[in-house]
Amino acid sequence: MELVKAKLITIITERLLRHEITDMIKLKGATGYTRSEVEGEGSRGIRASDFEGRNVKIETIVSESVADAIMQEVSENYFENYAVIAYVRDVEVARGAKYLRR
Amino acid sequence: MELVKAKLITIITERLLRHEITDMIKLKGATGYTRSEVEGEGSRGIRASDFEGRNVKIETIVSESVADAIMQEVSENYFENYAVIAYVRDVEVARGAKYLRR
Amino acid sequence: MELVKAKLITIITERLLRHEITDMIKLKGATGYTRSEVEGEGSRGIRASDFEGRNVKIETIVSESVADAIMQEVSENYFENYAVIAYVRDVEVARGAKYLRR
Amino acid sequence: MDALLSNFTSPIVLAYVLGIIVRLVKSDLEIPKPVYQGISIYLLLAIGLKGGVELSKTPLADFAGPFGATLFMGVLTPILAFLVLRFIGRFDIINASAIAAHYGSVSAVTFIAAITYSELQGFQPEGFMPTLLALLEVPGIMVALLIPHFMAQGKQVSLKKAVREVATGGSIVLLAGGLAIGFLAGPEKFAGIEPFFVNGFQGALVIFLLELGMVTASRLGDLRKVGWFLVGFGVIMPLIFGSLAVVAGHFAGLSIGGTTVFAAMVSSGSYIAAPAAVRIALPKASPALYLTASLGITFPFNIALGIPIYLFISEWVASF
Amino acid sequence: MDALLSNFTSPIVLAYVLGIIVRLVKSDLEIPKPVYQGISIYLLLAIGLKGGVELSKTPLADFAGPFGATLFMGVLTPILAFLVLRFIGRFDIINASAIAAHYGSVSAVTFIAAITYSELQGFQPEGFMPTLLALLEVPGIMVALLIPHFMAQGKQVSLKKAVREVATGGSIVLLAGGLAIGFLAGPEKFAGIEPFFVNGFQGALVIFLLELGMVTASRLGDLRKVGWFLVGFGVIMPLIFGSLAVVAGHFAGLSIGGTTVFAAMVSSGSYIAAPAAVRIALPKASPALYLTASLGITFPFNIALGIPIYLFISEWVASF
Amino acid sequence: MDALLSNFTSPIVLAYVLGIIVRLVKSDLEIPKPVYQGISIYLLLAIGLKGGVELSKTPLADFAGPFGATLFMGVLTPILAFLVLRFIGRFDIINASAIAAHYGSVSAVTFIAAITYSELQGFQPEGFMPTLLALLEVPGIMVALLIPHFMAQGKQVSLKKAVREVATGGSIVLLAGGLAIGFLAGPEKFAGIEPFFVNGFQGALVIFLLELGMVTASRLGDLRKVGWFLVGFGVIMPLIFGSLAVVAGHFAGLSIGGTTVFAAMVSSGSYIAAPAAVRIALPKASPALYLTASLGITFPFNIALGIPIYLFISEWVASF
Ligand SMILES: Nc1ncnc2c1ncn2[C@@H]1O[C@H](COP(=O)(O)O)[C@@H](O)[C@H]1O
Ligand SMILES: Nc1ncnc2c1ncn2[C@@H]1O[C@H](COP(=O)(O)O)[C@@H](O)[C@H]1O
Ligand SMILES: Nc1ncnc2c1ncn2[C@@H]1O[C@H](COP(=O)(O)O)[C@@H](O)[C@H]1O
Ligand code: NA
Ligand code: NA
Ligand code: NA
Repeated sequence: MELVKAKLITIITERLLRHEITDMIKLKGATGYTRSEVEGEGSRGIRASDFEGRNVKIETIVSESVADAIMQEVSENYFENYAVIAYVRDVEVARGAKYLRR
Repeated sequence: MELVKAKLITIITERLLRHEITDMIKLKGATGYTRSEVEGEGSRGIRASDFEGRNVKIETIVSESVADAIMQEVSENYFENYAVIAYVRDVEVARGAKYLRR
Repeated sequence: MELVKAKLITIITERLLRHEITDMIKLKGATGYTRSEVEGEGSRGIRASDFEGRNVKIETIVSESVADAIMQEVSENYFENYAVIAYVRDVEVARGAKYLRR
Repeated sequence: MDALLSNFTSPIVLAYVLGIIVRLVKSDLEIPKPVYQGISIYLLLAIGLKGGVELSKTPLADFAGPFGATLFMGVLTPILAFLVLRFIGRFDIINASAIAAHYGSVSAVTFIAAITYSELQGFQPEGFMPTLLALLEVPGIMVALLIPHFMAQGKQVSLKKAVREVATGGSIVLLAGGLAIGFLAGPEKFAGIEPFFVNGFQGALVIFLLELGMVTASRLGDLRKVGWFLVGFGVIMPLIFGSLAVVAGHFAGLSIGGTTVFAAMVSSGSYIAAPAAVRIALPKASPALYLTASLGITFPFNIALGIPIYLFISEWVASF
Repeated sequence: MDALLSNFTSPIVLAYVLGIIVRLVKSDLEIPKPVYQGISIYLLLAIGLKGGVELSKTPLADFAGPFGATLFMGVLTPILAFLVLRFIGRFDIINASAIAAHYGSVSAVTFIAAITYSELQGFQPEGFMPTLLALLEVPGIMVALLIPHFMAQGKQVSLKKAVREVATGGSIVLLAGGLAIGFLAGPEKFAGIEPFFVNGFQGALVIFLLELGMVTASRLGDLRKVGWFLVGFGVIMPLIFGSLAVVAGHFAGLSIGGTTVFAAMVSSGSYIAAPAAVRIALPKASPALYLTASLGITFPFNIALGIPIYLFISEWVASF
Repeated sequence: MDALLSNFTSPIVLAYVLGIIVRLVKSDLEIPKPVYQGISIYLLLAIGLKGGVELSKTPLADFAGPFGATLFMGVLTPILAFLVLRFIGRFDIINASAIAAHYGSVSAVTFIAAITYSELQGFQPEGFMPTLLALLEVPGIMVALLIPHFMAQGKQVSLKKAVREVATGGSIVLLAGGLAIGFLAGPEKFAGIEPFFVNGFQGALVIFLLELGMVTASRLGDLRKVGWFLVGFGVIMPLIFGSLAVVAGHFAGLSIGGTTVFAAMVSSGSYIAAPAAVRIALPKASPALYLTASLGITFPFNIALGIPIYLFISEWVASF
């Protein structure tokens, strides 16, 4: 068994954007993602459709360059108008080659 | 886009404490948090109200000093009586200034 | 308060394996775990029983040697036949001794 | 007056009030989201199914007038709302359009409450009312979203997405799908599923309104923030829209019950379909404004006072 | 004897047994939490609503005696339980109080099962029984939590939090809210929501007890850990409390059905409101002890044997 | 022909079609998983309970024939399916066995749809049919899983796990548990829970099929991948199995309604119990193949065309 270094990106945002964000990260080169429902409080307290007041948390394991592209895109196109937070960290992945297309 | 170094704290504990803990971390200086429902097994197997046998997982991105304060508080006031686990790690956050009030 | 260095392993896999994997990690020396329901897309798109199409995410905090054993086991016995992803990272745990049996 | 008092002790209104109290006393009661969504699916499907079955018995000619009146009011209300908000309320274009979109659309729960109330007061609304409900969802939102577009402040792409969002949104799909199923199945085949969709309806509504009360309560804190103008708007505009709708409904040939329900629909503001669409098309608009207006002000006003008033006006107009 | 056997083949008891078996054979069956919570909300609201409607027909005077009896038993049982646990069972103060709090409070499902059983045996309990249920929740927990407080082992702040937790807990809010709605709406307006809240009640209870059986089974492993004393306590105390309650209920003027339900209530131990309150006020108390006693021992005992026995005693006492 | 057309406008079939459309237009409608699971639990328990009550009225002798026929068909169908898949379809042993296991088992929804359809057409099936349903789940899966085992391609341990998985799977437990409760409780005690489990049944089925339609739609993309052979297999095999079942059922003494339901059961492919068991026992088998065949092809075929055809054949065979 050999572990490969990779980046784990976490994006927490409004439920409304769940498909849009996953489409975006796939476009940027992610080979997969994991999504779950979360609640949260942040600086804005914006809840578009209050009934589905939940946020989504999207996690994806990617190479450094893909990570950069995704963080860039989030910063440029989502921060201004939507409730969103995004952070990156290093992880070591088993069977890593699979997730690091580029 | 510029990433800022920060601490990501994860606290997993009994559902009963969900509001108390989030209130506490805001008091200590966190500007936001994300919460989800999880199940778990640990050293105690304590489930206060067995029907809602779920734990909550609370994640918050904070500066190093806030992180210390929160971990301190958890250690002192919750470890003895409640089922709780808390850990910290480094992350790089986009739009980081926003979360690092102090 | 003193923080102890440890490994946080995350395994995301088919719901079907949820008990099997937690049994396995306990056998390998983990003292606890936290589990939640997630959705995901990966390289295979395998969903055994499509109705419960959710994956599970299992997180466990363990010592380095236990981490190695668990990652080894996942690589050898699950990667071939099941949808699974596993990654490790460093964390600092409060009350750490408790989780690091060996 | 009596009818008004009677409305206050209806289980539905009481459950709504209970929901508000629950939050005010900081109870930990929570209706789990999936339960809330399940009930919501059930209610919309039930409205659609019943409407479809009734529609299958209605001659097409009876339907033409109300159909036209619905389209007319669906275009008129968002424009009126926009003008008032922009030029009297001095809101910016984006926020004025966003709020207007909510009043162009319709609140399904207000609709249901109006049906229930009318029936209890002895005025059976037309069977095809749910068709009008589904119809009214779309144009109002579209008209309001087009306004900033023509004023060159929105983006083409998001408008398209917003229209898609409304047209394929869960509530429209359930309503329209239910209508189609009810229509195709007809009364005989509906009989088998009738106990589930008809007998349980009002009870399920009680739990739904309990949750709605809780959601409303969490909006009350925003009341101060949004300013008195919007509070007044949220009470007075429904009365104006409702009165116009009574006249339009009357001339379109609706019965007293139908006119009442029509007025409740037209005067109500959406808080499910519209917020989602607006969030996509006009992300810069403030949810605090549009959600507080439609859910925090107009909805409780209509449930408690508006609907009885619309019935009263409908009776009065019909008496000429 | 016959009534006892008949109880064993009631769908409710059988569903409970099925739930236990399901866990013992390690089936992967799971009632999703939101479904369980949804049913729980439904059942509590339904009890409250029906109780409120009945209460609106009851003269206040009929209610005074049972009201007093409830308060009396609500204070007596936790004190008795504490003394037995502390001085015979040799539990420490914290754990003795924690367990006593559970027996001071009440199990809503035992209550429902007793109503269902009484009615089936032809003894209609008084309509205001749910009011007593809501009433009994609070004092028992408070009395027991005050004990370690006076013995200077609890903290002021957590007691306050615990009382809040009980008084604003979901179950009390639903019961009391349902009572208020039912009372204000009255029988006529209740009619519309009756099919939902009355016809479905017993069936929903079947699914609820299936889940309860599964939860119980996961407690059975703790039976050995808690020791024989607590097992005996969990069987004998309900019989004592139940008998005292029959006498108190009889003198308070309750019918045979009402006395039976009252005895079931008083003898039962809470496993929803009390655990949450105790966890907050006495975090050092062991959940394994109090949950196993109230849910693992007393609950099944009452459901299977206790309730028929209380009816038997009630009939016997009434025959004097 | 008329009966066929009538089947197309049944609310159940229409809801299924609506579900498919919902996904095709990319609506964001979602039935929350817990709601779907809750309905599923309700439906299975209801089938079991009703079956158990009926069984308690059936003389054992009437049951022997159908019992034998079920076991016989449960062994025959997976073997036949395997042979066709392996030697005509040229699938490898693992995949051929995996698909065969699905056709050996049974789809509970197809079963329910067949019951509903037969009753509507005036042919009441025997009350013990749910017993046969529970019976048929197990042998089919086991036989098919044993095939690669004997051909030394499976592992001992996973077969054991697979059998456990089937026998303690949620659906079997609910069916068998419901049967036992219904049987022990008998008609009188069932009366109390009847409104919940009988009146709501068909309506709940509508929501269930809406979800099933959505799930099917997400399988349609795989249709091309699996190849024409499997598509043909998914349509023709049910017809063959169904016809054999009609003959077997007829000789076993089943009524026309019973024979129709029996044929629907036998011809249907499982998509709940079997996939889980196969995934464990034969992880190398491709879910895309077996799920698409049983859920994407055979299920809609049976619901729309198969069931009316089986009734037609049953009537024809009975006419001799
Ligand atoms: N400091 C934080 N730590 C963890 N999660 C956060 C934090 N701030 C915001 N979030 C999450 O991000 C969402 C949007 O935040 P915002 O855009 O600041 O309103 C919130 O609802 C939270 O779920
Ligand atoms: N080693 C571990 N790794 C991950 N989560 C854990 C671990 N130990 C405990 N937990 C989580 O923390 C909760 C409380 O643990 P404890 O206080 O040890 O009973 C458990 O229910 C788990 O959800
Ligand atoms: N690159 C990735 N990042 C995050 N999660 C992933 C990634 N790839 C796969 N997953 C998760 O792992 C599951 C199985 O993936 P796979 O075995 O690649 O089909 C998926 O359903 C996702 O939940
Ligand atoms: Na409107
Ligand atoms: Na008690
Ligand atoms: Na079959």
